[in-house]
Amino acid sequence: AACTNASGETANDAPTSKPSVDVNMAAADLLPASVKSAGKLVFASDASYAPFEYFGNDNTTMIGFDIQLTDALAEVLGVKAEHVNAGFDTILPGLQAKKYDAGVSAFGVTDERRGVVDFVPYLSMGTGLAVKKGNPDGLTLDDTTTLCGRRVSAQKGSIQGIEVLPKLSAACTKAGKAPIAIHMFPSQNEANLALSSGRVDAIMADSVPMAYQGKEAGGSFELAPGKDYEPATIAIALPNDSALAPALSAAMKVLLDNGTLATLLEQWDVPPSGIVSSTDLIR
Amino acid sequence: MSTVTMTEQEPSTTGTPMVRADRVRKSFGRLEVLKSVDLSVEAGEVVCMIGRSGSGKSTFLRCINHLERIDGGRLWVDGEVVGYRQRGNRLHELRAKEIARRRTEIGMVFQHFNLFPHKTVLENLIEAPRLVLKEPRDVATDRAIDLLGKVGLASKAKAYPRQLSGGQQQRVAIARALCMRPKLMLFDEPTSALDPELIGEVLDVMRDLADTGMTMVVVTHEMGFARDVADRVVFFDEGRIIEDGPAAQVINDPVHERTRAFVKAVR
Amino acid sequence: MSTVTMTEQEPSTTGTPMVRADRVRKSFGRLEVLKSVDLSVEAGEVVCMIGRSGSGKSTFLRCINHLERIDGGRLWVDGEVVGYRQRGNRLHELRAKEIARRRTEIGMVFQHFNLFPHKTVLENLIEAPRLVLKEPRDVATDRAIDLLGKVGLASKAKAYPRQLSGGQQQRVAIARALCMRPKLMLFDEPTSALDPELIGEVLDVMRDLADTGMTMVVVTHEMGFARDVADRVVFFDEGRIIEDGPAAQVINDPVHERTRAFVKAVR
Amino acid sequence: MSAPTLLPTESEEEVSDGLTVVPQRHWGRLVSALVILAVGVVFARSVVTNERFGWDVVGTYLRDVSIAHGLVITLELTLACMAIGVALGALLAIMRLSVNPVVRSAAYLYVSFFRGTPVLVQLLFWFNLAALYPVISFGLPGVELDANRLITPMTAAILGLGLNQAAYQSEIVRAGILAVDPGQQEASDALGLTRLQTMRRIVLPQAMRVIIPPTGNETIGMLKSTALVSVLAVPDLLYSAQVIYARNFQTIPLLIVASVWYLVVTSVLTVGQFYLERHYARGNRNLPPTPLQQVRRIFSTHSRLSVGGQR
Amino acid sequence: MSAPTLLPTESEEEVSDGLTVVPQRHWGRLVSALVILAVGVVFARSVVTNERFGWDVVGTYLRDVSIAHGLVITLELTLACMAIGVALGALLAIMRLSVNPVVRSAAYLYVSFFRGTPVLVQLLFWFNLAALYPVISFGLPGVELDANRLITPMTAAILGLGLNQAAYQSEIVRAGILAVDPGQQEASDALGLTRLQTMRRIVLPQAMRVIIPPTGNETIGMLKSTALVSVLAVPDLLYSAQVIYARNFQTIPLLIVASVWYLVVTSVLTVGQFYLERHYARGNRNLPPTPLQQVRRIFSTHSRLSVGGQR
Ligand SMILES: Nc1ncnc2c1ncn2[C@@H]1O[C@H](COP(=O)(O)OP(=O)(O)OP(=O)(O)O)[C@@H](O)[C@H]1O
Ligand SMILES: Nc1ncnc2c1ncn2[C@@H]1O[C@H](COP(=O)(O)OP(=O)(O)OP(=O)(O)O)[C@@H](O)[C@H]1O
Ligand SMILES: [Mg+2]
Ligand SMILES: [Mg+2]
Repeated sequence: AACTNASGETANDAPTSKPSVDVNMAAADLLPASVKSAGKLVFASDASYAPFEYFGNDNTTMIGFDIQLTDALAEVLGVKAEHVNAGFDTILPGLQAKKYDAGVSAFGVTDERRGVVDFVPYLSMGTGLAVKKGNPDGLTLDDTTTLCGRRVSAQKGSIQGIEVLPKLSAACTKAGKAPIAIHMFPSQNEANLALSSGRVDAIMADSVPMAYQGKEAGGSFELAPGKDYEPATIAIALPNDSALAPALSAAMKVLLDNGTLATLLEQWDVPPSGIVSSTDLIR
Repeated sequence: MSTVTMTEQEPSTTGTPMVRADRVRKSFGRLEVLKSVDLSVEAGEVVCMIGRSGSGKSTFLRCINHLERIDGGRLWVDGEVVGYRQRGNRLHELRAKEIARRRTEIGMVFQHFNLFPHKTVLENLIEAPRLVLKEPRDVATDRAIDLLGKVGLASKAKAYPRQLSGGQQQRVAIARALCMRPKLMLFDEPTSALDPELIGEVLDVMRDLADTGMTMVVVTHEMGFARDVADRVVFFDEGRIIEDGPAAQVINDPVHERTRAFVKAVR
Repeated sequence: MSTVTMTEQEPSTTGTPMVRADRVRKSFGRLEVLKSVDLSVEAGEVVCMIGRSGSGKSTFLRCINHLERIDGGRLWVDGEVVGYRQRGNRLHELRAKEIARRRTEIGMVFQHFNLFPHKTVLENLIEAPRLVLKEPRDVATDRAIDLLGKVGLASKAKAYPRQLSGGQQQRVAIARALCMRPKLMLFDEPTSALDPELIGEVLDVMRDLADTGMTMVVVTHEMGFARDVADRVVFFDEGRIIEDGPAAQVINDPVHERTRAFVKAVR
Repeated sequence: MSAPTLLPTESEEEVSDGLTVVPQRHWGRLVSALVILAVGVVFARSVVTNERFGWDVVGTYLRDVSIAHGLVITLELTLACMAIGVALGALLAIMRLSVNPVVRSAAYLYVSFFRGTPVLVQLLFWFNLAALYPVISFGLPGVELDANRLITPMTAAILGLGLNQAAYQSEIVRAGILAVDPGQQEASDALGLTRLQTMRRIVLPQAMRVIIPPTGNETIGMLKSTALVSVLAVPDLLYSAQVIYARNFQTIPLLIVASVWYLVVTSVLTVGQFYLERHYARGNRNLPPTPLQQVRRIFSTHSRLSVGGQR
Repeated sequence: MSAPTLLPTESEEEVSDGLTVVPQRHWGRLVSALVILAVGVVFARSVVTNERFGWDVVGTYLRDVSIAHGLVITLELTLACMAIGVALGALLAIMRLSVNPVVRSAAYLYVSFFRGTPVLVQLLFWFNLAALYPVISFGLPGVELDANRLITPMTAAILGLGLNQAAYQSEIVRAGILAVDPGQQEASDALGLTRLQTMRRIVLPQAMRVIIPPTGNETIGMLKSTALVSVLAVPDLLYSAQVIYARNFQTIPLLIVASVWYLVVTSVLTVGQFYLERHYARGNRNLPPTPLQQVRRIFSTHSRLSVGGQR
């Protein structure tokens, strides 16, 4: 099916145009009966993570990449998408409580988490490093040993906080250098504030939001030069053994195949390398 | 001070004593406060209780009103066993509600007045009639104002208790108890928290009340009052009544050694 | 009760009166409590103050101790102007510290005892000597125990005030004041919060204290005590002293109409 | 040479002894006032001129619609939760003084449990009740309630904060009841009032004087505690500010906006508390001074030496 | 037919009037006890058997190192902040009763400001002081302090929570001081004690009885409030649990772990508070009952009719 690409009049911070897609009956048939009869899917997101999910200028409508992606998914499946803002702490209990059908909040995939929830991956995203203006300490991800002995912050629950930084820190000690002091903040905002007040030397986070926020924050910090660090997989979270998983995977494949995903990525300034491969999707 | 004339007073059924105590015992923990109290007060009688501090006078008064529960012996008020309802020859223990109802028939005046400080004098007087006797506000108010006049405080209806002198407060306390139309009045050292100048006012009101035929049990050290007003004076000693007789005799010519020593000390 | 014999007492320098009041005035807001009080108390004298409630007796006593600041007139204690230090012919207002120091020379006994309930009797007695006079603990303790013996409470040193009877508490309060070795003792109705039986104990201690030559100003309604012990009785009326003379004369044969009415009411 | 006098003694009528009175000068007081004032001015200047505070942004957002909406939610929540807290707290306090040992221990367990666990956990518990008990039947056949329908985020917030508050409030009320003279209870008993009548008409009204100040503390605390409900995505005042700075990264100015509103509400509450205290102080000789009188007192330099004067 | 008797009247020595005493049966009490017990058992069973609570995970993490570390931080913070709060609060309360109008209003402003703004904002303010004032000079030439060096995250946490607590505490202490009989102040004055001596040795020790219960509330509140410092990336007990479940998504079991520890600490604190209250009640005729006595009282079914008995 032809996909109507949204017009190019993207506002630079908040693209509102919506790619429209057709219903894919094959995917829609995979939906469990309860969802079909309800005619909607409820997605929970923690709307404090621009540009993935955050509130628009009216402070009541959630916008962002994740939001538009799930809207498109729902359209493919022929149901309506309902978006609920939920604190990170309530998303997973909420899934178990059947308050929501799926959690969409740029969740990173780890093996440990697989034991608790099911994932439908849609993106692979690198890690970026934000530093103080002018990068006075010369930090770069090309040479991760520059981080040794530095104070680096990450968001609680981010892949960077729970996997990347501990690994890099271990490498530092192995190389006989001082370990990295990891400061984990509850949300990205406190981390940003801590960087601009000099509390920490760098923030390590997903490269995409980092670039976006650096731009928005009016240049109080900037991205360190160099390539992104090891990409990680981002996915939609479902309760264990959810009957929804096959339908969502199928719909995601439709969006990948018909180029909607690519359009969305472009619209939200996500580098092309972010596209997840079909093989990842199958997992 | 105006004189009090209580016209509402009707004499109780003759024959039954208003208060009868038969070997009443009461302990607090290991301390035996009342060892064996026997007493009989006829309707219309005024009995003064005197005795050393700690001899159990207040405790006995509180037992009459069922503010304390006795541990042994038996106590009747107006023919009914305090705390029980008699059906045939079984005594059924009363529930809190019924105990409260019985208390309404007994007026009590405390040493420290215990007026409700957040209510005006008038509100203090009509609170219980309205809540307990379910009287309409205007009926209660009318009687309250009448009684205030009789204790010489008609002008203080709107005042708060803390704005009154001790003697005035105690007179309000007496009026408050009378508002419930009790058949028996208990006074626990009603003048001992007052300055000597103010004592007279309260004693005058009590004297007038006695003249109306109200049955009264009064713990007091005012020998003058006892001599003038009391029909009988009883002397408490270590949880027993060891002397019981006409006021003049107990005060002027007591039989018991201890009574004699006590009466002398109090003047 | 053992008798009190205060051997520490030395007579003040003769000539200067211990207390002198010259047209002392004091108002609370718009209420003029002391209108013009004149009084002179010689060292070693015992003066009783009587008068109706609200006539200003307590207020005047508190002015002597500088617990209240006077609004007009002048007041001297032992030759020094209360609240000021004289240098040449200028009076410099005292700071809080110095006021506190001067107060240590005056003992005060309150109607409601005001013992420190969280301290034992002994701790009550040694608190001020230790904090204010900076006496070592054992010196203070020795004198405290000595004084407790003199007021007949040697056995109660370890008790807490609430474990004592009113009369015992008031005697502790007197001992506490004496621990500071004051040259002047002020008593504000020291027996009026006590039951008649307990009053005797306290009056006995005060009588013994008077016998040692202590200068005492006593507000009281105990006419017996005034007659026995006081050198002079003064009568307060509406913020003035309207009668001042030997005890027997003021009590038995007062000059002023109002005094006569008052003395009659108090018996 | 004659210094200004404080004592009227020195008026012409009575200079009998010819002494001049030299009043005490409060130099220390004057100096400390000046120092504090100077520090205050310097501080205020540095705050106002410091562009990092972003005063222009503060001005823009102070009357923003979503901030106003957040303020309304905060006020609603505070009102609802304090209402539950005060009512249930009083009930619990009365239960803890009951003669019935069952009632007494039930209240005790409630207080221990709710004081012992974090509010956040309680909030999450109520919000996600369905995760634990998908269907609420109260053990009754035929009753099947969907926990998710039953409990909206707002309900969960009110339940969580209110039930928790009740536990703290009960301790405050209990202390208040114990502070009322036992003679009041006796007098009521002697008049034949029932326990409940006594509590409601005699004891509680008098306990209020002791209960109100800590309750004021708790109310002001609650105002701020409502921010915890952001985990339930209920957009209260603080969370509304956070939503905005999550988009535009103007963290500090938006926090100032929230603080300004909190300060305003707190000030209003403090005034309300004052008049409530005054109401329950009726019948006392000395009513607490009104704000105007207080301001006058602050500016009065004449100190009363007597202690009585400070109360 | 003879029912069991409560009144010793019925002992053989005194059956003078041959009446049988029928004691009051507390049916309602018994039934309510059984109902509450049954509900409790059902609830406990449903909690223990509900696998959604993840009891195995709870067991694993209950003694986890980072949870233990978080607990230590929580305790340290609570201790430090309450110490600051109590000391500064007492000072502020005394200042508010001072005769010096400058001192009085300074204390008043402090309390208004700190009660009026959210702790979160205060915490962020202290933590990010450098964003506002990169260099602290106190206006003095030559003094140049790096705000970030001066204020570590832990310092910021202690400052923020402690200074805020002081404002609330001062109200509690003030109420306590006002509850002490003015006669105590007078007696001290008459003995020549200075204001400070009187406050320290006479008034405050007696005020403690009124101060301790709400302070217990505040301490337990503080224990939980320390969770706010997560915005400073200080890993207290709750935040440690959150960091773990943010990693492994085991939200409910980890919140239970945190709650269990909070409950344990709260229970210990409650016992401590009890003995503190008992200590400051010395000199009173009736000391509060010890826990053992309280347990006995809970199980005693014999009720005293007199009101005096309940106090
Ligand atoms: N609720 C109570 N608990 C324990 N002991 C009590 C209680 N009430 C009274 N007592 C004790 O019982 C004894 C008798 O007290 P009671 O008040 O009856 O004496 P009293 O004759 O009225 O003395 P007073 O003249 O001092 O009022 C005293 O030793 C008192 O301490
Ligand atoms: N701190 C105060 N503020 C306002 N008025 C006061 C104060 N202290 C006393 N008064 C008033 O001053 C008047 C005189 O009081 P004072 O206590 O000196 O009288 P008194 O002669 O001792 O009377 P009593 O015998 O009742 O103790 C009274 O009307 C009293 O209400
Ligand atoms: Mg008695
Ligand atoms: Mg007086």
